[in-house]
Amino acid sequence: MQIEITPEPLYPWQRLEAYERQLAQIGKYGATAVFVGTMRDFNEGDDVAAMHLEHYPEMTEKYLRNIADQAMQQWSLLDVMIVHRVGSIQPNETIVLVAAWSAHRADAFDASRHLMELLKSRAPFWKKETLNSGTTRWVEKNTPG
Amino acid sequence: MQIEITPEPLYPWQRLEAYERQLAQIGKYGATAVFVGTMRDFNEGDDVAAMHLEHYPEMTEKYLRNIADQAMQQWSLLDVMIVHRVGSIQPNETIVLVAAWSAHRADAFDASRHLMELLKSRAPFWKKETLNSGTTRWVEKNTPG
Amino acid sequence: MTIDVKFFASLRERLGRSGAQLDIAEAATVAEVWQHCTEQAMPANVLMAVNLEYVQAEHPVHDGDEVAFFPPVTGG
Amino acid sequence: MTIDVKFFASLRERLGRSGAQLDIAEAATVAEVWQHCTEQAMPANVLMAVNLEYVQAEHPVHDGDEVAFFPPVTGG
Repeated sequence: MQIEITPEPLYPWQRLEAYERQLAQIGKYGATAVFVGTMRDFNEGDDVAAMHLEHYPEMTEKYLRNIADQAMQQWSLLDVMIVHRVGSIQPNETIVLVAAWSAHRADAFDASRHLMELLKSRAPFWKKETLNSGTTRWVEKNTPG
Repeated sequence: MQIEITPEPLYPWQRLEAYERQLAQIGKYGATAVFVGTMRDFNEGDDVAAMHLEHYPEMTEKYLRNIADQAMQQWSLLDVMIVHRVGSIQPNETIVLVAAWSAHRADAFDASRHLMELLKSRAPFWKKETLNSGTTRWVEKNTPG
Repeated sequence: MTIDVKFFASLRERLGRSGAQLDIAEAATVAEVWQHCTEQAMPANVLMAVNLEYVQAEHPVHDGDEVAFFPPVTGG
Repeated sequence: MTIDVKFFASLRERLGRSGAQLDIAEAATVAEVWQHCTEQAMPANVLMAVNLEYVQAEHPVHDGDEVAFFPPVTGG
Protein backbone atom coordinates (compact mmCIF):
# COMPACT_ATOMS: atom_id res chain seq x y z
CA MET A 1 0.00 0.00 0.00
CA GLN A 2 1.30 3.43 -0.86
CA ILE A 3 -0.17 6.68 0.48
CA GLU A 4 1.70 9.85 -0.36
CA ILE A 5 1.16 13.59 -0.29
CA THR A 6 3.79 15.34 -2.34
CA PRO A 7 4.76 18.88 -3.41
CA GLU A 8 6.67 17.40 -6.37
CA PRO A 9 5.27 16.97 -9.90
CA LEU A 10 3.48 13.65 -10.21
CA TYR A 11 3.74 11.50 -13.35
CA PRO A 12 1.00 8.93 -12.87
CA TRP A 13 1.89 6.43 -15.59
CA GLN A 14 5.59 6.34 -14.65
CA ARG A 15 4.56 6.02 -11.06
CA LEU A 16 2.29 3.05 -11.75
CA GLU A 17 4.91 1.34 -13.86
CA ALA A 18 7.55 1.69 -11.14
CA TYR A 19 5.13 0.55 -8.45
CA GLU A 20 3.99 -2.55 -10.32
CA ARG A 21 7.61 -3.61 -10.86
CA GLN A 22 7.95 -4.24 -7.13
CA LEU A 23 4.45 -5.58 -6.42
CA ALA A 24 4.71 -8.87 -4.58
CA GLN A 25 1.47 -10.26 -6.01
CA ILE A 26 2.68 -10.71 -9.59
CA GLY A 27 0.38 -13.10 -11.41
CA LYS A 28 -2.36 -12.69 -8.78
CA TYR A 29 -4.09 -9.50 -9.87
CA GLY A 30 -6.25 -9.64 -12.95
CA ALA A 31 -7.74 -6.18 -12.61
CA THR A 32 -6.30 -2.74 -12.02
CA ALA A 33 -8.61 0.29 -11.89
CA VAL A 34 -7.01 3.71 -11.89
CA PHE A 35 -8.26 7.25 -11.60
CA VAL A 36 -6.13 10.26 -12.43
CA GLY A 37 -7.32 13.79 -11.66
CA THR A 38 -5.65 16.48 -13.75
CA MET A 39 -5.73 20.25 -13.34
CA ARG A 40 -7.90 21.83 -16.02
CA ASP A 41 -7.22 25.28 -17.48
CA PHE A 42 -10.84 26.30 -16.85
CA ASN A 43 -13.33 26.22 -13.98
CA GLU A 44 -16.76 27.77 -13.42
CA GLY A 45 -16.52 29.48 -16.81
CA ASP A 46 -13.16 31.16 -16.19
CA ASP A 47 -9.66 30.51 -17.53
CA VAL A 48 -7.40 29.30 -14.74
CA ALA A 49 -3.64 30.04 -14.89
CA ALA A 50 -2.43 28.26 -11.75
CA MET A 51 -3.54 26.65 -8.52
CA HIS A 52 -2.31 26.32 -4.97
CA LEU A 53 -3.30 23.27 -2.95
CA GLU A 54 -3.34 23.66 0.82
CA HIS A 55 -3.83 20.73 3.21
CA TYR A 56 -3.85 19.78 6.90
CA PRO A 57 -0.79 17.52 6.79
CA GLU A 58 -1.31 15.14 9.72
CA MET A 59 -5.07 14.83 9.28
CA THR A 60 -4.92 14.44 5.49
CA GLU A 61 -2.39 11.63 5.69
CA LYS A 62 -4.32 9.91 8.46
CA TYR A 63 -7.58 10.22 6.55
CA LEU A 64 -6.11 8.78 3.35
CA ARG A 65 -4.57 5.85 5.27
CA ASN A 66 -7.91 5.19 6.95
CA ILE A 67 -9.92 5.07 3.73
CA ALA A 68 -7.27 2.87 2.08
CA ASP A 69 -7.34 0.46 5.05
CA GLN A 70 -11.14 0.39 4.98
CA ALA A 71 -11.16 -0.31 1.24
CA MET A 72 -8.77 -3.24 1.74
CA GLN A 73 -11.27 -4.67 4.23
CA GLN A 74 -14.43 -3.86 2.29
CA TRP A 75 -13.28 -5.35 -1.04
CA SER A 76 -11.07 -8.19 -2.15
CA LEU A 77 -8.02 -6.05 -2.99
CA LEU A 78 -4.37 -6.96 -3.36
CA ASP A 79 -3.08 -3.40 -3.16
CA VAL A 80 -4.10 0.26 -3.12
CA MET A 81 -2.24 3.44 -4.04
CA ILE A 82 -3.21 7.05 -3.33
CA VAL A 83 -0.90 9.91 -4.29
CA HIS A 84 -1.99 13.56 -4.04
CA ARG A 85 -0.20 16.78 -4.92
CA VAL A 86 -0.01 19.84 -2.67
CA GLY A 87 1.53 23.26 -3.23
CA SER A 88 1.72 25.05 -6.60
CA ILE A 89 0.17 23.27 -9.55
CA GLN A 90 -0.01 24.23 -13.23
CA PRO A 91 -2.75 23.31 -15.73
CA ASN A 92 -2.41 19.81 -17.14
CA GLU A 93 -0.43 18.60 -14.14
CA THR A 94 -1.68 15.60 -12.18
CA ILE A 95 -3.43 16.39 -8.89
CA VAL A 96 -4.37 12.91 -7.73
CA LEU A 97 -3.73 9.27 -8.58
CA VAL A 98 -5.80 6.44 -7.10
CA ALA A 99 -5.26 2.80 -8.05
CA ALA A 100 -6.72 -0.50 -6.84
CA TRP A 101 -5.43 -3.97 -7.70
CA SER A 102 -7.65 -7.04 -7.40
CA ALA A 103 -8.16 -10.51 -8.78
CA HIS A 104 -11.65 -9.36 -9.86
CA ARG A 105 -12.64 -6.31 -11.89
CA ALA A 106 -15.76 -5.39 -9.88
CA ASP A 107 -13.68 -4.97 -6.72
CA ALA A 108 -11.06 -2.88 -8.49
CA PHE A 109 -13.70 -0.62 -10.09
CA ASP A 110 -15.80 -0.23 -6.93
CA ALA A 111 -12.83 0.45 -4.67
CA SER A 112 -11.14 3.03 -6.90
CA ARG A 113 -14.36 4.97 -7.33
CA HIS A 114 -15.28 4.78 -3.67
CA LEU A 115 -11.82 6.01 -2.66
CA MET A 116 -12.11 8.97 -5.03
CA GLU A 117 -15.54 9.91 -3.68
CA LEU A 118 -14.31 9.77 -0.08
CA LEU A 119 -11.18 11.72 -0.98
CA LYS A 120 -13.17 14.43 -2.79
CA SER A 121 -15.82 14.76 -0.09
CA ARG A 122 -13.77 14.51 3.14
CA ALA A 123 -9.96 14.66 2.69
CA PRO A 124 -8.76 18.04 4.01
CA PHE A 125 -7.35 19.66 0.87
CA TRP A 126 -8.29 23.13 -0.39
CA LYS A 127 -7.73 24.62 -3.83
CA LYS A 128 -7.02 28.27 -4.49
CA GLU A 129 -7.12 29.27 -8.14
CA THR A 130 -5.29 32.06 -9.90
CA LEU A 131 -7.30 33.16 -12.93
CA ASN A 132 -5.75 34.43 -16.16
CA SER A 133 -6.89 37.89 -15.06
CA GLY A 134 -4.62 37.63 -12.00
CA THR A 135 -7.49 37.33 -9.52
CA THR A 136 -7.19 34.56 -6.92
CA ARG A 137 -10.15 32.69 -5.43
CA TRP A 138 -10.78 29.67 -3.24
CA VAL A 139 -12.69 26.86 -4.90
CA GLU A 140 -15.94 26.75 -2.90
CA LYS A 141 -16.87 23.11 -3.06
CA ASN A 142 -16.38 19.87 -4.94
CA THR A 143 -19.07 18.56 -7.24
CA PRO A 144 -20.62 15.23 -6.28
CA GLY A 145 -19.29 12.31 -8.32
CA MET B 1 -9.77 7.78 -30.23
CA GLN B 2 -7.59 4.71 -30.41
CA ILE B 3 -8.86 1.16 -30.93
CA GLU B 4 -6.26 -1.52 -31.42
CA ILE B 5 -6.01 -5.29 -31.41
CA THR B 6 -2.41 -6.37 -31.21
CA PRO B 7 -0.35 -9.58 -31.02
CA GLU B 8 2.53 -7.60 -29.47
CA PRO B 9 3.19 -7.25 -25.72
CA LEU B 10 1.23 -4.33 -24.31
CA TYR B 11 2.72 -1.99 -21.69
CA PRO B 12 -0.29 -0.04 -20.46
CA TRP B 13 1.43 2.74 -18.51
CA GLN B 14 3.93 3.50 -21.28
CA ARG B 15 1.09 3.39 -23.74
CA LEU B 16 -0.97 5.90 -21.77
CA GLU B 17 1.97 8.20 -21.30
CA ALA B 18 2.74 8.23 -25.01
CA TYR B 19 -0.91 8.72 -25.93
CA GLU B 20 -1.45 11.63 -23.56
CA ARG B 21 1.60 13.40 -24.98
CA GLN B 22 -0.23 13.86 -28.28
CA LEU B 23 -3.76 14.45 -26.91
CA ALA B 24 -5.18 17.61 -28.42
CA GLN B 25 -7.34 18.42 -25.38
CA ILE B 26 -4.50 19.30 -23.02
CA GLY B 27 -5.87 21.30 -20.09
CA LYS B 28 -9.46 20.21 -20.87
CA TYR B 29 -9.67 16.83 -19.20
CA GLY B 30 -9.80 16.73 -15.43
CA ALA B 31 -10.54 13.03 -15.13
CA THR B 32 -9.00 9.89 -16.59
CA ALA B 33 -10.37 6.48 -15.63
CA VAL B 34 -8.39 3.44 -16.68
CA PHE B 35 -8.89 -0.29 -16.46
CA VAL B 36 -6.10 -2.78 -17.08
CA GLY B 37 -6.80 -6.50 -17.30
CA THR B 38 -3.79 -8.69 -16.60
CA MET B 39 -3.34 -12.41 -17.12
CA ARG B 40 -3.37 -14.24 -13.79
CA ASP B 41 -1.36 -17.41 -13.14
CA PHE B 42 -4.46 -19.15 -11.76
CA ASN B 43 -8.08 -19.73 -12.85
CA GLU B 44 -10.87 -21.94 -11.57
CA GLY B 45 -8.54 -23.39 -8.94
CA ASP B 46 -5.78 -24.41 -11.37
CA ASP B 47 -2.32 -23.00 -12.08
CA VAL B 48 -2.19 -21.53 -15.56
CA ALA B 49 1.10 -21.50 -17.50
CA ALA B 50 0.07 -19.70 -20.70
CA MET B 51 -2.89 -18.53 -22.72
CA HIS B 52 -3.85 -18.17 -26.36
CA LEU B 53 -6.35 -15.49 -27.34
CA GLU B 54 -8.33 -16.09 -30.51
CA HIS B 55 -10.59 -13.46 -32.09
CA TYR B 56 -12.77 -12.76 -35.13
CA PRO B 57 -10.65 -9.93 -36.54
CA GLU B 58 -13.12 -7.87 -38.58
CA MET B 59 -16.02 -8.29 -36.18
CA THR B 60 -13.95 -7.65 -33.05
CA GLU B 61 -12.52 -4.43 -34.41
CA LYS B 62 -15.93 -3.27 -35.61
CA TYR B 63 -17.52 -4.10 -32.26
CA LEU B 64 -14.87 -2.22 -30.27
CA ARG B 65 -15.21 0.83 -32.54
CA ASN B 66 -19.00 0.74 -32.12
CA ILE B 67 -18.92 0.64 -28.33
CA ALA B 68 -16.31 3.40 -28.22
CA ASP B 69 -18.42 5.58 -30.55
CA GLN B 70 -21.52 4.92 -28.46
CA ALA B 71 -19.66 5.80 -25.25
CA MET B 72 -18.53 9.11 -26.80
CA GLN B 73 -22.19 9.88 -27.46
CA GLN B 74 -23.59 8.59 -24.17
CA TRP B 75 -21.14 10.45 -21.90
CA SER B 76 -19.29 13.72 -22.00
CA LEU B 77 -15.93 12.29 -23.04
CA LEU B 78 -12.91 13.90 -24.65
CA ASP B 79 -11.26 10.67 -25.72
CA VAL B 80 -11.41 6.88 -25.42
CA MET B 81 -8.76 4.18 -25.83
CA ILE B 82 -9.24 0.42 -26.12
CA VAL B 83 -6.27 -1.87 -26.72
CA HIS B 84 -6.59 -5.66 -26.56
CA ARG B 85 -4.02 -8.42 -26.97
CA VAL B 86 -4.46 -11.50 -29.15
CA GLY B 87 -2.23 -14.53 -29.69
CA SER B 88 0.08 -16.05 -27.08
CA ILE B 89 0.05 -14.43 -23.65
CA GLN B 90 2.07 -15.20 -20.51
CA PRO B 91 0.98 -14.70 -16.89
CA ASN B 92 1.34 -11.12 -15.68
CA GLU B 93 1.10 -9.72 -19.21
CA THR B 94 -1.55 -7.14 -19.99
CA ILE B 95 -4.61 -8.45 -21.86
CA VAL B 96 -6.69 -5.29 -22.16
CA LEU B 97 -6.40 -1.55 -21.55
CA VAL B 98 -9.46 0.73 -21.53
CA ALA B 99 -9.20 4.45 -20.80
CA ALA B 100 -11.70 7.32 -20.84
CA TRP B 101 -10.86 11.03 -20.61
CA SER B 102 -13.44 13.57 -19.50
CA ALA B 103 -13.79 16.96 -17.85
CA HIS B 104 -15.84 15.20 -15.14
CA ARG B 105 -14.97 12.15 -13.07
CA ALA B 106 -18.41 10.52 -13.12
CA ASP B 107 -18.35 10.34 -16.93
CA ALA B 108 -14.83 8.90 -16.98
CA PHE B 109 -15.69 6.26 -14.34
CA ASP B 110 -19.03 5.30 -15.89
CA ALA B 111 -17.69 5.08 -19.42
CA SER B 112 -14.60 3.01 -18.61
CA ARG B 113 -16.62 0.51 -16.64
CA HIS B 114 -19.40 0.29 -19.20
CA LEU B 115 -16.86 -0.28 -21.98
CA MET B 116 -15.24 -3.11 -20.01
CA GLU B 117 -18.60 -4.78 -19.35
CA LEU B 118 -19.55 -4.60 -23.04
CA LEU B 119 -16.12 -5.85 -24.09
CA LYS B 120 -16.26 -8.79 -21.65
CA SER B 121 -19.83 -9.78 -22.52
CA ARG B 122 -19.91 -9.32 -26.31
CA ALA B 123 -16.53 -8.70 -28.00
CA PRO B 124 -15.59 -11.84 -29.95
CA PHE B 125 -12.43 -12.98 -28.17
CA TRP B 126 -11.84 -16.49 -26.81
CA LYS B 127 -9.25 -17.63 -24.30
CA LYS B 128 -7.59 -21.03 -24.33
CA GLU B 129 -5.52 -21.81 -21.26
CA THR B 130 -2.53 -24.11 -20.94
CA LEU B 131 -2.34 -25.39 -17.37
CA ASN B 132 0.91 -26.15 -15.56
CA SER B 133 0.06 -29.82 -16.08
CA GLY B 134 0.23 -29.30 -19.87
CA THR B 135 -3.53 -29.70 -20.39
CA THR B 136 -5.21 -27.09 -22.57
CA ARG B 137 -8.79 -25.94 -22.13
CA TRP B 138 -11.09 -23.23 -23.44
CA VAL B 139 -12.32 -20.75 -20.87
CA GLU B 140 -16.08 -21.39 -20.80
CA LYS B 141 -17.47 -18.00 -19.93
CA ASN B 142 -16.67 -14.61 -18.43
CA THR B 143 -17.89 -13.73 -14.98
CA PRO B 144 -20.33 -10.82 -14.77
CA GLY B 145 -18.71 -7.60 -13.60
CA MET C 1 -26.58 -18.30 -53.46
CA THR C 2 -23.18 -18.39 -51.76
CA ILE C 3 -22.69 -18.03 -48.01
CA ASP C 4 -19.30 -17.68 -46.33
CA VAL C 5 -19.53 -19.62 -43.05
CA LYS C 6 -17.06 -19.25 -40.16
CA PHE C 7 -16.57 -21.15 -36.92
CA PHE C 8 -14.44 -19.96 -34.01
CA ALA C 9 -12.67 -21.23 -30.90
CA SER C 10 -13.99 -24.40 -29.21
CA LEU C 11 -16.74 -24.68 -31.84
CA ARG C 12 -14.14 -24.62 -34.64
CA GLU C 13 -12.20 -27.37 -32.86
CA ARG C 14 -15.26 -29.50 -32.19
CA LEU C 15 -16.44 -29.27 -35.81
CA GLY C 16 -12.89 -29.77 -37.09
CA ARG C 17 -12.98 -26.80 -39.49
CA SER C 18 -12.83 -23.04 -39.41
CA GLY C 19 -15.50 -22.48 -42.03
CA ALA C 20 -17.19 -23.44 -45.29
CA GLN C 21 -18.34 -22.01 -48.57
CA LEU C 22 -22.00 -22.89 -48.78
CA ASP C 23 -24.02 -22.97 -51.98
CA ILE C 24 -27.73 -23.19 -51.37
CA ALA C 25 -30.59 -22.69 -53.76
CA GLU C 26 -32.98 -20.52 -51.83
CA ALA C 27 -33.14 -17.84 -49.16
CA ALA C 28 -32.58 -19.26 -45.70
CA THR C 29 -32.09 -18.36 -42.06
CA VAL C 30 -28.94 -18.56 -39.96
CA ALA C 31 -30.33 -21.71 -38.34
CA GLU C 32 -30.70 -23.33 -41.77
CA VAL C 33 -27.10 -22.40 -42.61
CA TRP C 34 -26.02 -24.27 -39.47
CA GLN C 35 -28.07 -27.30 -40.50
CA HIS C 36 -26.57 -27.32 -43.99
CA CYS C 37 -23.02 -27.13 -42.60
CA THR C 38 -23.05 -29.52 -39.66
CA GLU C 39 -24.60 -32.81 -38.73
CA GLN C 40 -25.17 -31.66 -35.17
CA ALA C 41 -27.91 -29.89 -33.28
CA MET C 42 -26.94 -26.30 -32.56
CA PRO C 43 -25.69 -25.97 -28.96
CA ALA C 44 -27.94 -23.68 -26.91
CA ASN C 45 -25.18 -21.21 -26.08
CA VAL C 46 -23.88 -20.69 -29.64
CA LEU C 47 -23.66 -17.04 -30.71
CA MET C 48 -24.31 -16.00 -34.31
CA ALA C 49 -23.33 -13.07 -36.50
CA VAL C 50 -24.22 -12.04 -40.04
CA ASN C 51 -21.83 -9.62 -41.72
CA LEU C 52 -20.08 -8.88 -38.40
CA GLU C 53 -23.25 -8.08 -36.43
CA TYR C 54 -24.88 -10.26 -33.78
CA VAL C 55 -28.18 -11.84 -34.92
CA GLN C 56 -30.66 -14.48 -33.75
CA ALA C 57 -31.04 -17.94 -35.33
CA GLU C 58 -34.10 -16.93 -37.36
CA HIS C 59 -32.27 -14.01 -39.02
CA PRO C 60 -32.45 -14.28 -42.86
CA VAL C 61 -29.31 -14.70 -44.94
CA HIS C 62 -28.66 -13.39 -48.42
CA ASP C 63 -26.27 -14.12 -51.25
CA GLY C 64 -22.73 -13.14 -50.29
CA ASP C 65 -23.37 -12.96 -46.56
CA GLU C 66 -20.72 -13.91 -44.04
CA VAL C 67 -22.30 -16.04 -41.30
CA ALA C 68 -20.34 -16.82 -38.13
CA PHE C 69 -20.97 -19.25 -35.27
CA PHE C 70 -19.03 -19.13 -32.01
CA PRO C 71 -19.15 -19.99 -28.30
CA PRO C 72 -19.67 -17.46 -25.48
CA VAL C 73 -16.94 -14.84 -25.61
CA THR C 74 -14.18 -14.69 -22.98
CA GLY C 75 -12.06 -11.63 -23.76
CA GLY C 76 -10.86 -8.83 -21.53
CA MET D 1 -6.46 23.54 30.08
CA THR D 2 -4.60 24.21 26.83
CA ILE D 3 -6.14 23.73 23.40
CA ASP D 4 -4.18 23.96 20.14
CA VAL D 5 -6.50 25.62 17.60
CA LYS D 6 -5.96 25.59 13.81
CA PHE D 7 -7.67 27.36 10.93
CA PHE D 8 -7.23 26.44 7.28
CA ALA D 9 -7.70 27.85 3.78
CA SER D 10 -10.32 30.59 3.25
CA LEU D 11 -11.21 30.48 6.95
CA ARG D 12 -7.57 31.09 7.91
CA GLU D 13 -7.48 34.06 5.51
CA ARG D 14 -10.77 35.52 6.73
CA LEU D 15 -9.75 35.26 10.40
CA GLY D 16 -6.25 36.53 9.62
CA ARG D 17 -4.44 33.75 11.50
CA SER D 18 -3.62 30.10 11.14
CA GLY D 19 -4.32 29.17 14.75
CA ALA D 20 -4.14 29.96 18.43
CA GLN D 21 -3.04 28.51 21.76
CA LEU D 22 -6.11 28.67 23.93
CA ASP D 23 -6.09 28.55 27.73
CA ILE D 24 -9.52 27.98 29.19
CA ALA D 25 -10.49 27.10 32.70
CA GLU D 26 -13.04 24.36 32.22
CA ALA D 27 -14.03 21.55 29.90
CA ALA D 28 -15.74 22.86 26.81
CA THR D 29 -17.11 21.86 23.42
CA VAL D 30 -15.69 22.56 19.99
CA ALA D 31 -18.33 25.28 19.53
CA GLU D 32 -17.09 26.99 22.70
CA VAL D 33 -13.51 26.84 21.45
CA TRP D 34 -14.68 28.69 18.33
CA GLN D 35 -16.41 31.32 20.46
CA HIS D 36 -13.31 31.83 22.59
CA CYS D 37 -11.08 32.27 19.53
CA THR D 38 -13.14 34.43 17.19
CA GLU D 39 -15.58 37.27 17.45
CA GLN D 40 -17.71 35.84 14.67
CA ALA D 41 -20.63 33.47 14.46
CA MET D 42 -19.52 30.11 13.13
CA PRO D 43 -20.36 29.83 9.40
CA ALA D 44 -22.85 27.03 8.76
CA ASN D 45 -20.54 25.11 6.43
CA VAL D 46 -17.46 25.05 8.69
CA LEU D 47 -16.00 21.60 9.27
CA MET D 48 -14.40 20.64 12.59
CA ALA D 49 -11.84 18.09 13.73
CA VAL D 50 -10.47 17.12 17.12
CA ASN D 51 -7.13 15.32 17.14
CA LEU D 52 -7.32 14.75 13.34
CA GLU D 53 -10.83 13.22 13.36
CA TYR D 54 -14.02 14.88 12.13
CA VAL D 55 -16.43 15.84 14.93
CA GLN D 56 -19.61 17.86 15.42
CA ALA D 57 -19.78 21.27 17.17
CA GLU D 58 -20.99 19.80 20.46
CA HIS D 59 -18.03 17.41 20.70
CA PRO D 60 -16.17 17.85 24.05
CA VAL D 61 -12.56 18.99 24.14
CA HIS D 62 -9.90 18.04 26.68
CA ASP D 63 -6.56 19.40 27.80
CA GLY D 64 -3.97 19.09 25.05
CA ASP D 65 -6.46 18.55 22.21
CA GLU D 66 -5.82 19.87 18.72
CA VAL D 67 -9.01 21.48 17.40
CA ALA D 68 -9.25 22.45 13.72
CA PHE D 69 -11.78 24.53 11.78
CA PHE D 70 -11.90 24.61 8.00
CA PRO D 71 -14.17 25.22 5.01
CA PRO D 72 -15.62 22.46 2.76
CA VAL D 73 -12.79 20.45 1.25
CA THR D 74 -11.92 20.71 -2.44
CA GLY D 75 -9.14 18.18 -3.11
CA GLY D 76 -8.83 15.52 -5.80
